[in-house]
Amino acid sequence: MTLELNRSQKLIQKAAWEFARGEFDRDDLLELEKTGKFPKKIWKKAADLGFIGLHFEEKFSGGGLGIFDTLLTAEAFCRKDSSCGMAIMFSGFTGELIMAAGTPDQKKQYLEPLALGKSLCGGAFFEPESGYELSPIRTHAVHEMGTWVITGKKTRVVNGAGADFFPVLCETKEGPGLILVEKNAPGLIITPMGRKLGNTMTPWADLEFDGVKADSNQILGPPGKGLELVKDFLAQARLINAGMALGIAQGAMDRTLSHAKTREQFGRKIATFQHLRHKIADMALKIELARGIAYGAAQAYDNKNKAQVLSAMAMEYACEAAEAVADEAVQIHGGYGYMREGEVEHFYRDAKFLRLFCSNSRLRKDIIADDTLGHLKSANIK
Amino acid sequence: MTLELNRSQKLIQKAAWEFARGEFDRDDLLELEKTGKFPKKIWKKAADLGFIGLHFEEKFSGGGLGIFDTLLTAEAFCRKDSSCGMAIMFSGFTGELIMAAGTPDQKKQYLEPLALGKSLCGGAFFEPESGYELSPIRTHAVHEMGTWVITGKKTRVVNGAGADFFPVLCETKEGPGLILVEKNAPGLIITPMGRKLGNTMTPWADLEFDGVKADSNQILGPPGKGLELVKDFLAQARLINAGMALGIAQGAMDRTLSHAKTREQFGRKIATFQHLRHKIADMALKIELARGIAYGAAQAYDNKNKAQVLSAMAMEYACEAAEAVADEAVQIHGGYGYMREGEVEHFYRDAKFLRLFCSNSRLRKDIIADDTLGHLKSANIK
Amino acid sequence: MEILKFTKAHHDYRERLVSFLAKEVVPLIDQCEATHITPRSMWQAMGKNGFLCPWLEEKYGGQGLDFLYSVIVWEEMTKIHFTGLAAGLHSDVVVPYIHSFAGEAQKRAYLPGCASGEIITAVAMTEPCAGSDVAAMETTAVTHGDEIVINGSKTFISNGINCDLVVLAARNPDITDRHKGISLYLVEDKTPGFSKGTPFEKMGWASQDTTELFFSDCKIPVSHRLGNEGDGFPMLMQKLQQERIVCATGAMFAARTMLDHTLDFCRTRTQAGKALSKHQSVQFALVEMQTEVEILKTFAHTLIRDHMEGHQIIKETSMAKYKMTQMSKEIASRCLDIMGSEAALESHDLPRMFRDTRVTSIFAGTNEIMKSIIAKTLGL
Amino acid sequence: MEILKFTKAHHDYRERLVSFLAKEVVPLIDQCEATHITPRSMWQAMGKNGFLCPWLEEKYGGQGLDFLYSVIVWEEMTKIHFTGLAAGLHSDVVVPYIHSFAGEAQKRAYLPGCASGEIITAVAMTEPCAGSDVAAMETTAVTHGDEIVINGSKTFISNGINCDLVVLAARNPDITDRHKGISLYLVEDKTPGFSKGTPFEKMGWASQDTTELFFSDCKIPVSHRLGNEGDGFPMLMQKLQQERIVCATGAMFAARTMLDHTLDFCRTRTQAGKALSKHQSVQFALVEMQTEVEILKTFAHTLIRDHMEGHQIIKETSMAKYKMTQMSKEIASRCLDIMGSEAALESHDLPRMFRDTRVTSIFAGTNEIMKSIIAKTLGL
Repeated sequence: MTLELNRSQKLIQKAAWEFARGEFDRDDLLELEKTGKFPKKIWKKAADLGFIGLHFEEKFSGGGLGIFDTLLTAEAFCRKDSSCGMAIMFSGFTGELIMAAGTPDQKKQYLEPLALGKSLCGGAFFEPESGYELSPIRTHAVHEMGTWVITGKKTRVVNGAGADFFPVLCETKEGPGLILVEKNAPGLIITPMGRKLGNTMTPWADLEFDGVKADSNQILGPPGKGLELVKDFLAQARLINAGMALGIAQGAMDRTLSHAKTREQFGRKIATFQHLRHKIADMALKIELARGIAYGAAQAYDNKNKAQVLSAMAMEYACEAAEAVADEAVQIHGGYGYMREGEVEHFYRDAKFLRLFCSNSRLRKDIIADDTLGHLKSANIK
Repeated sequence: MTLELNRSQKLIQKAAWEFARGEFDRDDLLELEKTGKFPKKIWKKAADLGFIGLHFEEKFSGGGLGIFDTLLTAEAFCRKDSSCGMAIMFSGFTGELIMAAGTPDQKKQYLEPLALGKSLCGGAFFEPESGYELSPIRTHAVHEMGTWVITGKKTRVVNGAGADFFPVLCETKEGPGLILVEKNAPGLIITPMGRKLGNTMTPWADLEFDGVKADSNQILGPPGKGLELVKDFLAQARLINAGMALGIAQGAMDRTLSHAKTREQFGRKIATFQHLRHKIADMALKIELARGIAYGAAQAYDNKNKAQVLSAMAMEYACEAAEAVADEAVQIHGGYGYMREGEVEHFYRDAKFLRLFCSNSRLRKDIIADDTLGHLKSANIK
Repeated sequence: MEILKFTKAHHDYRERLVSFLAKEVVPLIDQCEATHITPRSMWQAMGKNGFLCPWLEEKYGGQGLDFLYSVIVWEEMTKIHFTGLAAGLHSDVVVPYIHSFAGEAQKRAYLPGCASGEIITAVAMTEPCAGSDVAAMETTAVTHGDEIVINGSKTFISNGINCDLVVLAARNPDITDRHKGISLYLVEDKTPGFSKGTPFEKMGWASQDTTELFFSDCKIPVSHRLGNEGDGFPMLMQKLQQERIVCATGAMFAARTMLDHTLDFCRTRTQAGKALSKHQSVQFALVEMQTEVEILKTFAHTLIRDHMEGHQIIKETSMAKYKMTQMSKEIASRCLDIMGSEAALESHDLPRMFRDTRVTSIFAGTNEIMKSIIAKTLGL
Repeated sequence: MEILKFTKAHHDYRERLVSFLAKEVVPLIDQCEATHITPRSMWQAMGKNGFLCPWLEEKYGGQGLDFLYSVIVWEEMTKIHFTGLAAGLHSDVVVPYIHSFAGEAQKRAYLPGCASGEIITAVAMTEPCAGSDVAAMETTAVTHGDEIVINGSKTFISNGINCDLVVLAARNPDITDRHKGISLYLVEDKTPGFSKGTPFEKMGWASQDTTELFFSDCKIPVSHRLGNEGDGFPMLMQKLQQERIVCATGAMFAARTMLDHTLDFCRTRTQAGKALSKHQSVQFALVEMQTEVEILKTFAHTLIRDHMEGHQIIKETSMAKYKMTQMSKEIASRCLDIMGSEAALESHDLPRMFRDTRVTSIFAGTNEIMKSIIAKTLGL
């Protein structure tokens, strides 16, 4: 490894791996993946042991550690099972937002239950037909007599169908704001989005706000700061995504090594074929590179380097590596790799899906190019 | 950057960059590159300032620092000019071997002049028709009456046409050994190899040993250990090669950024075209990844992790990145990029050549695969 | 850049197929995907309408049409991305074994049903330990007088549940040579000792009833051997050319279908106030993919032309198989990258196509096997 | 996989060319590479032997042969990788401007010399600030009575030192429209006010006399305008199709030549006791490259066929230009990776081919321009 972990990080890594090895039952998870169910039992247990929100504030039942520690946990969980790992790690999704902008009361009410595995949060940031552009925001919130009244639509809401509350990005008089809306707020219609190519254990939803009301104090941070808050949050999410990608790659690699060393064709172990060995070398190199940039980016973030470019790079490359490694894993497994029971097929789907999570290559490259070249005007052709 | 340098490393980096900026004259170097001449003046000055052999022992005029510091110097020099940077850095080539196995007398006689810029050394390891395989060794050394008598041929001897002495890998009765041979030893025929695709300022040569004699005490390390010594040395060389590659990539990038921000086509700066911006993003990401693995591998080496796999990975990826970045640099420069005066064209050739230096992808992937899969027998098809 | 000459008759046939599929097939696909089985009635409807084995002579119940009609069927089946109704496999991979190698009595007995869809076919080569290494198969066929007794199992068999007739490869255990002991046999469904597994759960091809086949003292008459005893391996190798052309061309059609879908998506979705298709990086990605498809289409059509003319094209077929299936996989991935997670919902078309196409570089000879074959043809 | 029909006459022509090149051209290449100039006598020898403008009608001093003869010349010139004697550029890029657009008097004056090699031609479009953006050119042509006065400069002009006749694009400064003000002119060497620079030092094409051209109150007769005033831009665009086919096909031939060289190398060098070509990873790399070449060869031949038949193939030509030049560059790099640093000595063939091929994705429209054109043809 090119970046050495410190003692505490090594302990976390080991604990997360042991938890996953002990609690992630292969056959149960294949069934959950197939049916698209959230791994509730494992989630509860992970929260009990403190694996959810390792980087949340200790005061609110978080671990008080860094994003790096959460990334290591994501890696270990996804290595054991990509789908379950993703679902468990997304159970803390948006906690960073509440940490960054929440009042103590809000943190007590919303952050703590996340860390304790008592609720899920659905980030309602994106709108139909806008891809992953955050603006323009067509969902409006009007302040009327001490109450926010929200009208509009959100889509691709992570955890949407299982969440207890939603930070909703709304246009307000003061600019973009984030308002916390409870799942049973009148006028809120939650429609599950159905099965996805990957990350099947996390239930996404479409939300419709038909004059939904929220108390004045449900605003998260100052109105007008909503966009910046979400952007910062997404940068952190990308680091955790990079950890997931790393785990997916490593998990696919583990299975491939064990397959290659046991499977025989043409009278010899397939691991003795030079072409296959070089594929394995390519995979190992990709994983090493992904780990280097993911760990480095997380460390930089925890060291107060909040530049978005490293997290965009880390997610971009780790996802690229995960997809390539999982793809080769399927290929090397042959027909068995295409079967559900071969496991690597869902690693492959999860890798592909993760690459599209809350951004895409185009958007991440825009971030990197802006950082490298400066923000020149009119980056598109006439 | 994903791996933070310490204060001393930052100082070295800065000093090397300032030296290159001050001493590397663009037009002089274009001429030297064209005519294939070693940059003697710059070499002398670099040695005077201590840039040659930063990681050699202080006792013998080295810098007493690590490979990492030499890698940083290679990066800075090659960033300013790939061809000159490579030639200067190769002027310390094989010093590592003498450090590892030399007696104090040998170090005084051979290592110190290298560090002082008073001599060049030509590593005579490879033989005609064997590619970069180190064995079988067809050059034989026989011990007769207190003298080694050497017969055989070596090729692709780095610095060969300008070197004052050569560590020669020979088969002896005790197994592979390294014998130090002076350039004017009777029976030694040195034939310059002519112009190469890249690294044109380093003069390579073919050597023929027709009963060349060397004193008993000219053996470097114990007979029988030659192969291991050369392998260890090449692992270190790969780290320095990775630094060169990094510098080539960064130098090509520097020129591309400045071109893209000034060149106009279709009425606008070309840096505003999205396609070009995304190319720049890809280049920036590749450089970041290369830097991560190169720095990480050098740090690991200096921290006594002598596993060959990281240095193989670092060279493999950094060279891949350098070639890709230099290629895009040529493309983005358009017709000018193809002209000698555009500079990037020799960065591109140097990147390609470096990738073939003392190994190739196949060999490096073998090292990585062996480390990942274990050394299984019969890695080739029947 | 026209290579193949499609006539008005071809065009009319295609039109009929397209409207048949839209009306009678497409509405049922989701159900087939969910249940991992495709109703026999759909096969029969395909047969009744002349979309199975169009090349088969009229005397065997076919229409005696040229090979391009088969190509039309693959192309249109690919456009609706429905793997359960594996017409290409049945019509152009399995039935040709019977047509080429069976005795006249067997041909008269089976071929009309193959064309009508009453008889669904499968070919059984692969075994758990004999994947790329086909000749490692362990299923045995032992002759006792007029009977052949089969023991062993096969896996990853497409049409495995629906099949009425299996072309089975098995070995004579008395012959030690890996290749010379293999023969091909016809085994009917319901033959005692022959049983089927349950459909595999797979990444894709969910409507395809892929399964295992088991043979336990399964007895068939000697007349059910195809061709001469011991000729099985060369027969397989001979027929693999057409099978690989089916796979390669299908993968190319799949790539084009995915790309067409993506072009439509990019023209209608906006980002930052303009159509995705107006963003330069999206345009270039689409252009690169379109170029791949166009170039490989030309190669596929040339390959089909040469195949129809009876040329020896093992090298080119292997190149096509590896390159087109790889392209298809890559295009699936890139299309999703461009469209983003909205298109990764299973309610869209792309996820199924992404999942379906991934197997094409594995089956009918992995791409690594293709490369080994090409290396041989190059004399390496 | 034959697309183009080469007859015995074609074959004989190729044979004659091959032996001519081996005897009269190849021995001189190294000298030309070193001096950055190719002797005019070599052009004349080419012409005398019928290897320039084979397509030109006999009445203009040509042979009236079909386009395949030109293709044969590109292919054989590529095999000896000699860029100085840019026969494709002269015969199939520049001379066609004169043939298509010049008045009969000019045609009679110049074309026989073009075929005999007495007149070497060049086309001058690019300027320092007008590369991909051709229409941004600033060289002016102003009509004064019977004369046209030219001022400005051109750069990166192939055959720039040797050229006797230049097809020059220049703009009427009175017309503001970027495209409508451009016309094409014929400028003879030695015309007062016309001067040439020195050969550029380039990565490759070292034997090619690429240089700048300068025009300072250079006066030519009005009759030296090609076609109508203001039609220059569409004329350039029309002729670019064939230019790009020359480039694309040449790049494909170059790739094949490099690969053939590498195959030979790998068959004769050993590593770890066996031929490099017996190492699986080498085999697969060779196979992958051979597959690329084979597929693009089919595309190139189909493109040439359609071009000969007069089809509109802007999209396919742009695809070919970008894809084949990219492949050629990649194959150059991969071949070196396989062979290692021994093959990177300039005494071997690969370094020159590696250096030469790198420009093909830049000139005659960069690959980025190609992608933009394709995007337009796709309606994006």
